[in-house]
Amino acid sequence: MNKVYSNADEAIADIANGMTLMLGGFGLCGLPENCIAALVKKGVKELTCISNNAGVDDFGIGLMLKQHQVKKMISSYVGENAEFERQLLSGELEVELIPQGTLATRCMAAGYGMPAIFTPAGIGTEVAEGKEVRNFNGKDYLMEMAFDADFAIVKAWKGDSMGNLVYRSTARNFNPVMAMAGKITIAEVEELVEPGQLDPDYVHTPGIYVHRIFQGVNYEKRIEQRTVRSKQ
Amino acid sequence: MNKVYSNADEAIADIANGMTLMLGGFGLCGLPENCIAALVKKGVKELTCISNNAGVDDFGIGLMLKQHQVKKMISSYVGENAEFERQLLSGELEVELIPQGTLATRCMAAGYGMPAIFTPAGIGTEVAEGKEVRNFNGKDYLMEMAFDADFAIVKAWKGDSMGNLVYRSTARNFNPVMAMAGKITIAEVEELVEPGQLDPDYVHTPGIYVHRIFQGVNYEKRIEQRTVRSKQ
Amino acid sequence: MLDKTGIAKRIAKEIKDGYYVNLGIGIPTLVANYIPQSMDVVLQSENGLLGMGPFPFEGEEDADVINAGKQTITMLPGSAIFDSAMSFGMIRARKVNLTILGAMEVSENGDIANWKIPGKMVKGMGGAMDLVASAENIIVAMQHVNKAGESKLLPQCTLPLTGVNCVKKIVTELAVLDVLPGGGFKLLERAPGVSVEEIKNATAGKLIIEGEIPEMEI
Amino acid sequence: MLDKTGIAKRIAKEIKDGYYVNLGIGIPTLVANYIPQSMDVVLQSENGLLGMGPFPFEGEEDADVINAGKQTITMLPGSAIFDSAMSFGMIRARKVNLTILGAMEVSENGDIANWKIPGKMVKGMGGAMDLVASAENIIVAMQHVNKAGESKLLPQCTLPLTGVNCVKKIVTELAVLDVLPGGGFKLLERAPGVSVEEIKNATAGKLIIEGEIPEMEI
Repeated sequence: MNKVYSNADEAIADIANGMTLMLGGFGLCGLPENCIAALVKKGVKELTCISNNAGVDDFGIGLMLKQHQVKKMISSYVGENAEFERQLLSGELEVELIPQGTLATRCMAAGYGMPAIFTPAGIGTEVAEGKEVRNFNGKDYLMEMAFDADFAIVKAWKGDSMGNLVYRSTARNFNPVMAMAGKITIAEVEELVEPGQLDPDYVHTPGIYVHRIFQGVNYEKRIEQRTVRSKQ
Repeated sequence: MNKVYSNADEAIADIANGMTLMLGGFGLCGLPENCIAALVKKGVKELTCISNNAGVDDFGIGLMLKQHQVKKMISSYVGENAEFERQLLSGELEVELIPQGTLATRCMAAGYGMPAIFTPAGIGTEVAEGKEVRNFNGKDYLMEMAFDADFAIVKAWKGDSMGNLVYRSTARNFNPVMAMAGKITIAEVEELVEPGQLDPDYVHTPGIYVHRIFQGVNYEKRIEQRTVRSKQ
Repeated sequence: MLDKTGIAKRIAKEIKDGYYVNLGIGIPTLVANYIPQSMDVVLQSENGLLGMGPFPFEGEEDADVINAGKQTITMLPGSAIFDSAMSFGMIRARKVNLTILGAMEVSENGDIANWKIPGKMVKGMGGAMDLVASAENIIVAMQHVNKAGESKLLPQCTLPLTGVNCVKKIVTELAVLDVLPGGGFKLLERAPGVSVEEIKNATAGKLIIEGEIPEMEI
Repeated sequence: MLDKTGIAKRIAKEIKDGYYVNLGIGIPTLVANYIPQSMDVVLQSENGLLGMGPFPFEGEEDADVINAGKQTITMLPGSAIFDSAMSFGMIRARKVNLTILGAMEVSENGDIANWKIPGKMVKGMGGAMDLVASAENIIVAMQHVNKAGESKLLPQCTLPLTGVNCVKKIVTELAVLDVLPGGGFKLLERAPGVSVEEIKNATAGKLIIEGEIPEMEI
């Protein structure tokens, strides 16, 4: 069981044109920066990307959009990226916008082996078009299908060589549910440790879900909206 | 927001005859011992109990069975309790046996606001009788409904006064999924601490799910199958 | 007439001790500043946090600690972090007591539109559809009329919907209104110095006025 | 003929490096003792643990650390604890590579019965129905015949089913057999000293014998 890779290039080497990828992160927080950089470098194309956001123009998935590597985005909110909007309006980019909770739960469904889930999100809206509606106890729910992704690419704070992961603060976000959901899951971590160094009670993603892991480098961890108060 | 109760008697005071309770634990591990003792003392009857097991003759839910407080058990495995078997065969006790994963996932469904889930467990068996079968990608699944429990009663290792809970080792088991699932959730803990003393990254059950919490006393933590190896 | 702060202050009065509250982006975010210190209120941020605190002091920002608006924030004692699935799980299971969010339009039967202007703005719904589909108690914070001077309280929404039959209460710069279960905006309070007539003129949907309408206290 | 230890040893040979394995109660539990030290194999216990280790030394038992058989155990470095929903989530999502469990009956189309004897034994299915419904790779460890001398490898199960069309391989005291996708028990290996004739006599379901049947190596 050797899950440890030396870097992002190695870990993503077999990601091919046309594949479906899940990418963890919320905004620019908890992004798999190293893997995104490696995907840009590799120049793999025609990707379908499932990720809550589409990055900004010069960071995150925005970097892949700029290189026209993305055929389709499945996201809940994409409002921070001008290049994205341009590609969308020009028809270069296909976009499926879905509710954030639906996005998260369709990942979880995949990780939990559940083919579909029910959610009221989107009932009565264009999100419901073409989907099965079902009433339970007087309330309507949409049946939403589990995602099917070739690779899930996540970022964790710490991980061990068996693939166990621990996230830090709100950089957790979509990472654990995507980590469970990939046919192959790649995790990049700020600190790679030996088995036994993570407390089993506080592992967020058990190693069984993680196929490849590597110690990331040069994390920028960019802040999207720096908001502060002054000391009084 | 005062969630802190002084003891089990207070925390369960309004549990009434005929109610449906979820009780955490796996075998005798991670059992809400204090609440069970208080329920026995209170003598509340006609209960429906959702719990993976039914305890043993003189511990756990077995104590409630002995007092004929349970009308119906919903469990996955009840093989350790002679009194249970007697009541079942004599017709005094109604029993619904369901797969363990189905039990856990029906709890989670309730906690996640999902009215139903799909699982292949039980397809082609008597568990499937009367249930909707649905085929996804060539595989059959049963539609199983979220549980609806008046109270969930769980045991954690540590908790704070805001209801945040941390479990220890395999005493976690069903406790977190049940904690999410009760209309009212009561948590007993080995150690009750102040807000800020639990690391937010390692809270297993966020306080929003927990309505009442108290510091338990005199934990017996009985071992069901003591198995050891000798030092060589 | 109220400014944004006034709207936030008035909404803060709807919050009860012990509430778990989700605040949307914009005016709703301001509400946090006016929750009485004496109350135990926990703010949920749908990116995975309960116990959101104020912005950090300068120099203390942490890129890993943000809210759903991607702003740097702090966490209060007793916070808990969780993943996105659990976050929307607790929303869907109605563990969050109150949701406050902005809107472009609200209809007299409680429909809300706030995520898309066809051909113009396509940012996405984020968590709004989940929130409005599940929350028991939804208050909309918005301007009564849009920049073109058209009412945002309509018989029917004209923009793509975010959710149906879900808004319970609206607080604008002019008024506080309930959306009645049977339909219609029931006028509850006038903003200081605003007449019932002004509110009538600014409301395109069915406005229900019964008896004397008090001026709101902030 | 094999004893229980022999059956466990033979099954251990089916385990590959890097496997995540769920071991049922009884003979399957013994399999853990015969996994080569050189292999990285992680044992899953469905009560919520990956990385199950051997029984604790006397005096070191911890009531909070048990396996699905409620036995006190230890955890190896790199273990992870999770709740019951996630445990069966990873089983359902086929992250567990191999499931080894006991049976009362197996049919020639791979049905298995191991949880109930009507009117006699009603202990419940525990996690068995989840495991057999989801696992890609299921090996049954059992005696070839029951205490009454009747075959447990049948054309059809007579007891209430645990799962259908799921068993891939069976290891008994007499033989190793594959359950073919089209139905039938294909004899792969004989236990030391056991003749094909003995296996034939002990197998009520359709037995497929092709060519020379080797004696198993343990």
